[in-house]
Amino acid sequence: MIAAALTTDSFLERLPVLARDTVTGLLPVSWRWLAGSLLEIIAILASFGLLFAYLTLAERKILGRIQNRPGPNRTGWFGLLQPFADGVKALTKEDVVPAGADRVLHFLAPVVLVAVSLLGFAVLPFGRHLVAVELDTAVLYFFAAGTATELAVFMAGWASHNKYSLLAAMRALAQLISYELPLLLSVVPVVLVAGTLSTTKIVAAQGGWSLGFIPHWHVFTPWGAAGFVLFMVAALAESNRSPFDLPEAESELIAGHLTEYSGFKYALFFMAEYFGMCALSGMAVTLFLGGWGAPSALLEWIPSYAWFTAKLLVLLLGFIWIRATLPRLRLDQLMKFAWKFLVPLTLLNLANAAGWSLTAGWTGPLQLVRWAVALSLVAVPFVVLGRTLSAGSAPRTYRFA
Amino acid sequence: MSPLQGCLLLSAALFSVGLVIALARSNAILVLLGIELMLNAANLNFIAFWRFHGGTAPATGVIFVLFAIAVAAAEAAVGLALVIALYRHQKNLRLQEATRLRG
Amino acid sequence: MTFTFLILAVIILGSALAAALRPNLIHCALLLVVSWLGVAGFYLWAGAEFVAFAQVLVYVGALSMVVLFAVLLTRQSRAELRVDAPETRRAVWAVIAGVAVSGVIGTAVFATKWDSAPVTAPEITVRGIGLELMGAHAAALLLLGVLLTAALLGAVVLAAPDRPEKEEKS
Amino acid sequence: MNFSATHLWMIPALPLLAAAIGSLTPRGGRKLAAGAAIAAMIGAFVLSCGALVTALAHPAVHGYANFAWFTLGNEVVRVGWLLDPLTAFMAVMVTFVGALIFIFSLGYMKEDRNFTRFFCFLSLFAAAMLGLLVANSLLLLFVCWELVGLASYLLIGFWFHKPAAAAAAKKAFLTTRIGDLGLLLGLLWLYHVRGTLLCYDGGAGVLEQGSLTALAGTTVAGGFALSTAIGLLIFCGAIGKSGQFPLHVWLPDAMEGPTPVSALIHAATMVAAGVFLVARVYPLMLADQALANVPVHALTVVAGIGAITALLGAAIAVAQNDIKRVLAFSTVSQLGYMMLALGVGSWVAAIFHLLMHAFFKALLFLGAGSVIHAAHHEQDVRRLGGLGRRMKATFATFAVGTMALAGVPFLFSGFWSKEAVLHAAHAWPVSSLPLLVGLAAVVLTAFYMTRLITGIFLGAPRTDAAGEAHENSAVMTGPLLILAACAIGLGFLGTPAWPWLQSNLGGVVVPSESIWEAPGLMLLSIGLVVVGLGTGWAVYGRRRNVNASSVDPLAQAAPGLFAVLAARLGFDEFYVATFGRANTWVAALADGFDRHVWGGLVSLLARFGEFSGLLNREADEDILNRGFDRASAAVRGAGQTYSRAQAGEAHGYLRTVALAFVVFALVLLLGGVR
Repeated sequence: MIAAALTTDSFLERLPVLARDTVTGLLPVSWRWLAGSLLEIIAILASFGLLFAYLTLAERKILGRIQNRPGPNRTGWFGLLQPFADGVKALTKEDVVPAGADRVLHFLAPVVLVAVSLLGFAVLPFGRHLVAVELDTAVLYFFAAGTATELAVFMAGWASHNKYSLLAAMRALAQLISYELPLLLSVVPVVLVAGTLSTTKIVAAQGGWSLGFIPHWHVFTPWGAAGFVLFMVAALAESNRSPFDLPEAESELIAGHLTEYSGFKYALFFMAEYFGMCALSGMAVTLFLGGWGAPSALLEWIPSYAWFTAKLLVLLLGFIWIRATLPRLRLDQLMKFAWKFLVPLTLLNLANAAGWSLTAGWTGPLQLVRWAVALSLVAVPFVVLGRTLSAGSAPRTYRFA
Repeated sequence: MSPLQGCLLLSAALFSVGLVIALARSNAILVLLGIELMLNAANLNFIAFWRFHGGTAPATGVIFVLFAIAVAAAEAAVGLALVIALYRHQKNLRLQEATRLRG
Repeated sequence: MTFTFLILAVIILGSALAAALRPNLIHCALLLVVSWLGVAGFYLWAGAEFVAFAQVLVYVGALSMVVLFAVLLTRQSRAELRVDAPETRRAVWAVIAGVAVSGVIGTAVFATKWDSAPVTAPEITVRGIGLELMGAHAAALLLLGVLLTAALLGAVVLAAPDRPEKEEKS
Repeated sequence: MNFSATHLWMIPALPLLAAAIGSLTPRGGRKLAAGAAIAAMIGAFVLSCGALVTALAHPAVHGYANFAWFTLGNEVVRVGWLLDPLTAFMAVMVTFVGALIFIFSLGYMKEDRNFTRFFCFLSLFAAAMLGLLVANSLLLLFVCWELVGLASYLLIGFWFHKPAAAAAAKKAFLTTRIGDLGLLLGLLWLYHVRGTLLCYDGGAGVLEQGSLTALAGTTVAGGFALSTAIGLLIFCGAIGKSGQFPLHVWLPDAMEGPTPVSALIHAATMVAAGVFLVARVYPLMLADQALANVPVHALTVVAGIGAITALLGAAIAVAQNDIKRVLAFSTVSQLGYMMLALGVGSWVAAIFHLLMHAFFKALLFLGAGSVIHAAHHEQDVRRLGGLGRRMKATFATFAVGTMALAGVPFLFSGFWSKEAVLHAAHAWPVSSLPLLVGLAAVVLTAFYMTRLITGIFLGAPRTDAAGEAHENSAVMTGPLLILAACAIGLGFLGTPAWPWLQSNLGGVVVPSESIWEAPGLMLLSIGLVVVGLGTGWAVYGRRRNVNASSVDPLAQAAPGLFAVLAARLGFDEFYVATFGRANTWVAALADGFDRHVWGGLVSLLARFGEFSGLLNREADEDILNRGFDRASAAVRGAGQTYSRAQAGEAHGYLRTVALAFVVFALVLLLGGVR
């Protein structure tokens, strides 16, 4: 780690750290740790707040483009000021609390949600030197922190005295619990192969290139690719994004657990959703896409956090794209998909990864065998399971388009 | 008062609170939760001894707690299933009314 | 006796006591979740990260969900959630029992002579725990897996309604 | 392929496995069951060929591998495998013919809904038969012997919904049991005398010199040598299994089973087991030859029985109308031939004839089966006819089989083996009767075969069924062709010019059966064959415009004789009238005895019991019971008291537990326990 740092320890690379040290340098030593952590928190809040703001805009723009409409383009150039306008609107709006509502929980829900969804960022290594908390059990921590979101959603749904909200809360619980499983199981192979739970070590394990341009990212192994896809699917569901946005299915239950929320609380929910999305994408980047690692030795002069951001943005774009593309699932389809398709596949993938790490010593022709076996272990169950589950429900064909 | 004693007292208190919940409340779910609390108190003891009372193996207490947590999860799953069954059986959850087995 | 410990103790006991007194079932459940979180905090304070996060995952992540599900599944109307206050006789007995137990344990704690030598925190890593689990406690781990599977199936069977056409909830 | 006796068990193991598979496959799995059976048979055939090659390396030695089966007290029962040319040749024949017949069954049993069960039984039979062949212990041989009987029972009664089939199965089972009883007695006696049933065991085996001399030395009641007695008892088994007079009655009825079964079991393999048995224990049979002052030699009896059977079967066959019955009786008579050969001291000739007969008789039966299948299960010669035009392959192969059976000179295997037998008979010093009987049987054989073949294939079809018959699929004709080729070709393995088979079987170049000693005999037999064929042709060949109901020419000529023959000399009736009657009578007697004598005693005892009970009850009522009542009342009361504690209330229990804990903890604390 240190050696790597020395080789590519450009000024740009160390810029954020330097900035922090200069600021904390002004303070007496006993306070520095506090100031340092505060600074980190502020940095994360600021950057991801901004990212959130423009993500909303980007989403609306991209959706617009995909649906052949301009999207917001009035406030500022290309509507660049739109997010702030929205913020102002949200802040100035009246905060309505239904009569029969459980006031305390109704207020707590969004707060808890945002707070919890922020927790995850603490262990993401944004750059070579940029990780807020170095934990030995970072991955576990990340998911432990994530679980509380479910509680918040439930609180929201139950507190606002409204049947739609409650239904949505139930749905959300069912969905979150069901997809917690594949999410965690799709991470286990990485932990197994990297042999550690710490995010920084996992990133370090993916460092290096073969032939100088093929990075050793997990996504470039059969099990890694499968795990990545599974993880992203489960992440979609965990962050209530379309096509898994049943809890807030407008067509069925007005706005789900958000029905009775308005003004800033609503904005908080919105924010929390995007934070969760970002955090999960960041985790995906860390686990499968080599974290802040550059895709090629030649490109290492670009600072690591830039790479991280780039990968993160690509994934977020994928989120938006999927939302624009796929229709919403039905509840039973949702459950079936989780329990009958994702979970078995993740388990098989775990076995696959175990086999991979066992056969690490194989070389030459054996290498080919190893790849063939791993690939077949990925492909065959996918095809078979898909065929068997989708049997009978053939794609609907319309006589008249 | 050494930290160990503090931890033990805390766990004792937690245990008795759990006991009170389990004894006083009539709702089956709450009784179950009280029992979960008692389990937590026990785990708390394990960690306390592991941390403040030099043991032999470095990780024994931790592993014991991990096992205990897993078992607690299983227990809760079965317990809540029982609760649901009970509810289907008699249209409420008042435990004091579930006395079908009285001698 | 650090400050953190006291705060944690207050959180744990306070939320638990509140849960014991609140009439509203949902509030009780959520308060207990808080108390569990406090316990997790205690583990962190004691330096057992892994256990702490496991506690959060299991209790806050899974158990509370199941509890809330049970609550929502087993209520006819909203009024049902307001659990009738415990009748005094049982409550009194309960308090007596609780106080007696804690008193006994407390006296036991004070009566025992602990070797007052402060011990350093044992060094454990996740790796260490993993090796320990897979090595010395492998059999126990397997048994645990069997137990969990059995519990899962048992829960499904218990909670499944007798009439097959309704779909099971667990 | 080197193949030691230790691995011999694999040969029967394969079909056994197939049987297991077949028994586990549901009705639907026709392909699986049949495939397993056939594959196992072919595998066994390959193994047997390996065994044969190994055995022929040293024909004279008996390779064996013995092992302890189980221990009773201090008696260790040992069994083992035996590998010598006899075993090897038999195994090859069984597996080869078996495989062909299995394949034939594919076509023949196509419509049967118990297809899988059929193949399961067939495999079971094959396993038992092969086990019988490779057994080195007479005990193991007996076990397999009985298993073979069981399989035969199951297969004869395969169409148990037909009463005739069920009856035939029962008849076959019981009749062979009679013989097996003798066999069992013989084995028990042998074990009692020698303490082992291993054939070859490094000098300790029952078929080895030491025991043979001992057996021949001792004499038993009636002046018989012990070996004679035991040999004859064992021969009883052979009589039963090989359908020898007087136990031949079951074999014709066994034709109620499916034709492949008749071909495999009741023509080629199982019925030959008797011959094989005698050949296996031949040293024992031979042991008393040296003795002069014994009333009779075992082999003499064998020869006598063989001669009688040969003539009897041939004669009865003349007057039968059912194809399969004709063939069955011819089987009986051919088996008689083999026994005769054994009896006159040339077991090699017997085995030679056995092998050849297996091929061409299987061929004949399969041909009959093909005819029957084509003619919609019409097996009456009188109602067939004119099939030769429509079923050329079957006709040709059947003709080959016929000529082999009839012993048409030089080209066909039957001729050579028959000649071997006849010459053996000729060379027998004791009596020339067997030779004459054999020659007579030759004529009859040629005659009835001509009758049969003309009846089936020549002339005009006499019923619609015969008219509509058409050739069967290749899966049925294929085995016919192969078997026909064997029926022609295999004979040359045993020509006197080059007696390869004989020399390898015996392990020594056998003299004396060489034809050149008695060329006249050969010419005579050829002449007799010609006579037989000629008369047959004269009587049946040139009949025109006959129909199903027209009377048999023989019947016109000699009605009485023909009727008697057609009634199979009334053996069945005789048995029913004598043994059956006696059996029922004894049964009735025993029944009456049971009912009245024993029954009376028992009821008397019962009466006494009742009486004593009567006395007891009074005592019980007022003395014992009251005490019991009080005790149980007390218990009930206690139970009620305690059951109040079980309020069924969880809280109560939990509270109790907690307070109890408190109490105990206090006790500990105040007690100062650390």
